[in-house]
Amino acid sequence: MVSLLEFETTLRPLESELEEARRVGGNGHVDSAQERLTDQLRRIYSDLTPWQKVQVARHRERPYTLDYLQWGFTDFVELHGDRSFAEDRAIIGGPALLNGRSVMVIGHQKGRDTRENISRNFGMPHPEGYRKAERLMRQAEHFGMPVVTMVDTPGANAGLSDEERGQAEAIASSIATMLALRVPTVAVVIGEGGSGGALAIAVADRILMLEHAVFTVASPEAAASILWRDAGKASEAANNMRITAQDLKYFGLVDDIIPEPVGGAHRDHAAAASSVASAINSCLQGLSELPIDELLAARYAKYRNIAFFSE
Amino acid sequence: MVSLLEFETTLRPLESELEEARRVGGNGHVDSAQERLTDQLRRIYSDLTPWQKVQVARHRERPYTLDYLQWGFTDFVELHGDRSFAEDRAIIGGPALLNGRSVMVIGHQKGRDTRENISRNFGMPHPEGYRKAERLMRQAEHFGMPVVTMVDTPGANAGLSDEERGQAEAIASSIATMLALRVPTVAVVIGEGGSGGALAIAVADRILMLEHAVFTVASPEAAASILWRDAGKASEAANNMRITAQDLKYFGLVDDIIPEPVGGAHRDHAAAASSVASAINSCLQGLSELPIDELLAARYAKYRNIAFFSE
Amino acid sequence: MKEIFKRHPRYAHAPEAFEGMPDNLWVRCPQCRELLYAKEQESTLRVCSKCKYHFPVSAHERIAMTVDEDSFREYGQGVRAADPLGFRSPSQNYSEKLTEYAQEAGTNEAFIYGTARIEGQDVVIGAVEFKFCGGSMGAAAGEKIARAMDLAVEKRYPLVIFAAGGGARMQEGVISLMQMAKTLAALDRLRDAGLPFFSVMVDPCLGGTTASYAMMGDVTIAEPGAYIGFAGKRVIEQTIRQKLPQNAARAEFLQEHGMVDLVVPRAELPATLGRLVRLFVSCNREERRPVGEPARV
Amino acid sequence: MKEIFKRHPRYAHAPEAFEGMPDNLWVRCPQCRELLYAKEQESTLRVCSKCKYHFPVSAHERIAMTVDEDSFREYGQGVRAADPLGFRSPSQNYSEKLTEYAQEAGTNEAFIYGTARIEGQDVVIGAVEFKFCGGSMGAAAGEKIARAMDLAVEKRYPLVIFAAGGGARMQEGVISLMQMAKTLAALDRLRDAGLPFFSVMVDPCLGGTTASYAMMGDVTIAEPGAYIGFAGKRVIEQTIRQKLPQNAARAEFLQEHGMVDLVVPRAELPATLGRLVRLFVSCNREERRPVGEPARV
Ligand SMILES: [Zn+2]
Ligand SMILES: [Zn+2]
Repeated sequence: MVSLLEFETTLRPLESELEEARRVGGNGHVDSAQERLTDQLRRIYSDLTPWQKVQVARHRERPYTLDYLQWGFTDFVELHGDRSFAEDRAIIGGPALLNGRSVMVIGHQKGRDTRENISRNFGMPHPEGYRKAERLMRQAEHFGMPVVTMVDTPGANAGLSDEERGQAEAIASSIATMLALRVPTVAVVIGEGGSGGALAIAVADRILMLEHAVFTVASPEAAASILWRDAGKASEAANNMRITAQDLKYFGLVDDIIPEPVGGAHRDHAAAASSVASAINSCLQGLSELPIDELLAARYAKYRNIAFFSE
Repeated sequence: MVSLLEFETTLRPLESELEEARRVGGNGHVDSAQERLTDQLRRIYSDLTPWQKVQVARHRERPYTLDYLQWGFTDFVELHGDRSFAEDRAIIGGPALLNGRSVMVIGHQKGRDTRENISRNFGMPHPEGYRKAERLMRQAEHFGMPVVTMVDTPGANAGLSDEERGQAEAIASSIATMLALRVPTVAVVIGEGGSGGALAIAVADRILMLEHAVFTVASPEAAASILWRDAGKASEAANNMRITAQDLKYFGLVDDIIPEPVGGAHRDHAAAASSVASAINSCLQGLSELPIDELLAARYAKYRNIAFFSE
Repeated sequence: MKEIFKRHPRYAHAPEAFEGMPDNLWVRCPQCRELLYAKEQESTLRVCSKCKYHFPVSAHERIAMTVDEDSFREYGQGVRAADPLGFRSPSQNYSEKLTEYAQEAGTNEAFIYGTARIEGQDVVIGAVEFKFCGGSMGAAAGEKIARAMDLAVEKRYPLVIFAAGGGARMQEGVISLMQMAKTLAALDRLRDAGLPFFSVMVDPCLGGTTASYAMMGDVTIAEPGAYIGFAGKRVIEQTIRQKLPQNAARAEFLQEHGMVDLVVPRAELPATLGRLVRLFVSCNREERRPVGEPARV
Repeated sequence: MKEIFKRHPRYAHAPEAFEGMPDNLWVRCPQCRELLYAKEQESTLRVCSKCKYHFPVSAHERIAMTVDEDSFREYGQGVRAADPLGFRSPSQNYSEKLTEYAQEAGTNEAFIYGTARIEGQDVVIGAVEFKFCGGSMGAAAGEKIARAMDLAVEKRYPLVIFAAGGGARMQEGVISLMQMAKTLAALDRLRDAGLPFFSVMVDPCLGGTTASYAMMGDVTIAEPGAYIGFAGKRVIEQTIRQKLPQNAARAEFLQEHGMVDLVVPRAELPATLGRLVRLFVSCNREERRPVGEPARV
């Protein structure tokens, strides 16, 4: 059983019933208990508030980039390092096969436990992480591999040493490089899309978002402390900031929403990965048919025309 | 008066004579004393041993890159930094005008006194120096500016932190970038061309060398300690290693030798800079007439064909 | 106005400077505490004559201080922010706030731009107006920055931008965030056209501003003492759990760390930009790069 | 042989390993001091079964351990060093030394190359022979490395090189130094052709080798424990005036510092290279880059 979030407490009795049915035996009992549980899950997840989505997107059993690579791709070879300062384990990347096609996969990577989280800095990259990403993008371009990115970070790391090594420059350069890549690009927001640190690898020909993923200009906690003057008002901030896949699709900032398994991607990594892989694959099929100059013109127009102003 | 090297001691009485003549007055006396001094200088400098040339090339009053920029170019704007880690003052660079044409000048820079030498690390770059050089080369290429480099280093710095930040990668990448630049390139060895740390910015369409500059695969001291088993045998090593401009011209590794003022470039910075500037200018005039693809093909052939082997 | 600074205590000394004690003959330097004669502030370009502290100046003032007299022609004044999210918080109603910002700043948005001449040479020049919502890059500001780039391409002029502000405007959510991508997309066209971009970063220059177009200048310039970085001082202090040294993430620190080409005092900026324009334009770059070729930014 | 190691005391443990105690049944592991049964050395690919120390192996052995059985066809065996400088020092007469090196190494130069197959896929593969003058890149070795690159371009095969040695061969002066430029010029053509270069760095890999083609692999691979860097251990110790830690500039250190993609034990190398070739070849890159366009290395 996965760990329950606070708004899932109504599942607990149903889980107990299912366990009891399994203990007692009898397929009929098990099936109907399972069905009640699934129904309740479906009910809860069909009506999540933005703040609840934030919690799902941050769920510690949610699939991360490496899980999607394991279940949705084959032959992944992880490449390491920025070739100038360090290996950053908060961003991973390397070539892999997707339906027999070589693609370059680059994604934020959180840790599953405390030790791994420390080594991966909770998925918050340093400048060298973005420089590795940029290196791999250029490599993909050189070899004609499409680039697939997976976005899942609370944000770029914000320490003094990050300033010393040019966090801002690294992010800006990664965005600029990705916008100009002469290969098709697909980004999938799989969890938290946290501000510039997420955008650094998200400016693709197609931006997809998992059903319960979020994308924020600032974390709800930060927004609450600034605009609500109270970091505890994160849920209010989240509900006002239009951070869900559904909101962003409405604003045209996201191209498509990938449905999650009932009860969220963390309840079935394999099924989530299979949906993600097939969504990426169909995007790439479409994008690969375009001549590269048309693709680049369309990408330019997509980003140049993000505009909500009066004149 | 500049400081005298050990093989210049015969100048001392002539210098005294000249001083005396000046004190006493009388143009005839001064002129003839000056003439005797100049004759002696010419005699000494027309027959320097390789080891003596090493000493001239390392003379602490020898003109450095900034001196050539001051006397041979105008409107130099020094640009700084590798955009990822640090500013390295052992390599300087930026655009300047040469005969009304914008060129990108990049060169090793030694310090004139102890304090400056510490800040410039005695002209021994760290990886970030080569990365700055590479950044400026790409900028020059983008804006169609020819690249002019000035080579004058004992070698790249060899500390553990240089290994951590990829000294080898930085040098290799600088060479590879310079070889592929789609603008004309001219390198001038103005002092010491020390091994890979010099080559990093020396692989130009034309390599020029000042008359008394040297270019070594390893410092004479290092070669002596390895091959002669005695670091004190540096002069023997230097005399065997074919490190002078004249030797390298003979082997076709250097395209042209720029004559120095009588008694060496350190005796007249302005005259040395004027010779260097006009040599560079005439190289660039020739190179600019070639279509860029021919230029690149010729550059490729130049380096691909450096070959002394039997078959 | 006050509100912004309450929310951004890292600029705690700024209000005094901004307000300039209008009814008074004297202005106090927030860095060295010297009392400066207010009437002299204009002739000193609002630089403290004692410690060289660079007082904040408005976007219009900056441009006026930099370009040839009366050469600035403003473009795009009609572009104004909308309120795409219908944003409300206890402290504000965004659409009403916008009117306030415009009144305080004297501009319609957080960015102004146009054509001008520097030492007789044509340029497109723009500047972030910090008084307009902290110089943040809402969709209207982002559009104006992108249009400044488009205008430079159209006229084939070099581009100069005074970059400042923290980047994201929270009240416009991810639409604001995406202006980072939008300005970089527009900047790529400028690169394709072989035109130089001189980015002048002034205090404070942060977040979505530095992490997009500001750091991608062909030449990056900073005003002395300007705080320039990805994260604000307070955010870094929270991350590293200690006080930042006074010089951390200031212009000179950034130059030491390889991010900034030049730290140029306000008074020397016209000459420096004039020389740079001459150097980068006189090279008469032929357009060798095929349209659509990847930019090497 | 001994002489080389006297001159390079940083490889002090190597002679024992190289000589392999030919008349003896046992070999001592220089890292953990374990006695290993000599006959098993081949089946363990000369890796210590206790501490996984990777013993040095010859260039021919390396290739044989990596490629499909009997698939290697050597090229360019006739290329031999000349003595351009007529180099003499008290310790050696270079032209005579060359004959000695060839006898000791069993190769005509410090590099061998040819075509082979890895997991059924065609490649050009080469390896530095450390026993030949410390694997240094004289003009003949440089020529052979460049020819390996040319051959890969001609056949349109991926390129694999086992890189080692200190780079410069002092007895050939600047001609040797210039092989750095020569191999990188040849490598640029491989890039233009869109073919991948997998660089496998083995102990020791230094100086002109790392500072030229070895670090420019599209994928850089290192053998566990290999010393890889610009400067040798002794040189660094002289510069920093202290002892280096044991792991400094070893493969794993280099990976931590972002220089190496993969640290791969000898036994896993064929599978890793096989997979990489599949990934980089199956993408069926069209040649989009016009001939002569700059490489972005
Ligand atoms: Zn003051
Ligand atoms: Zn062992």
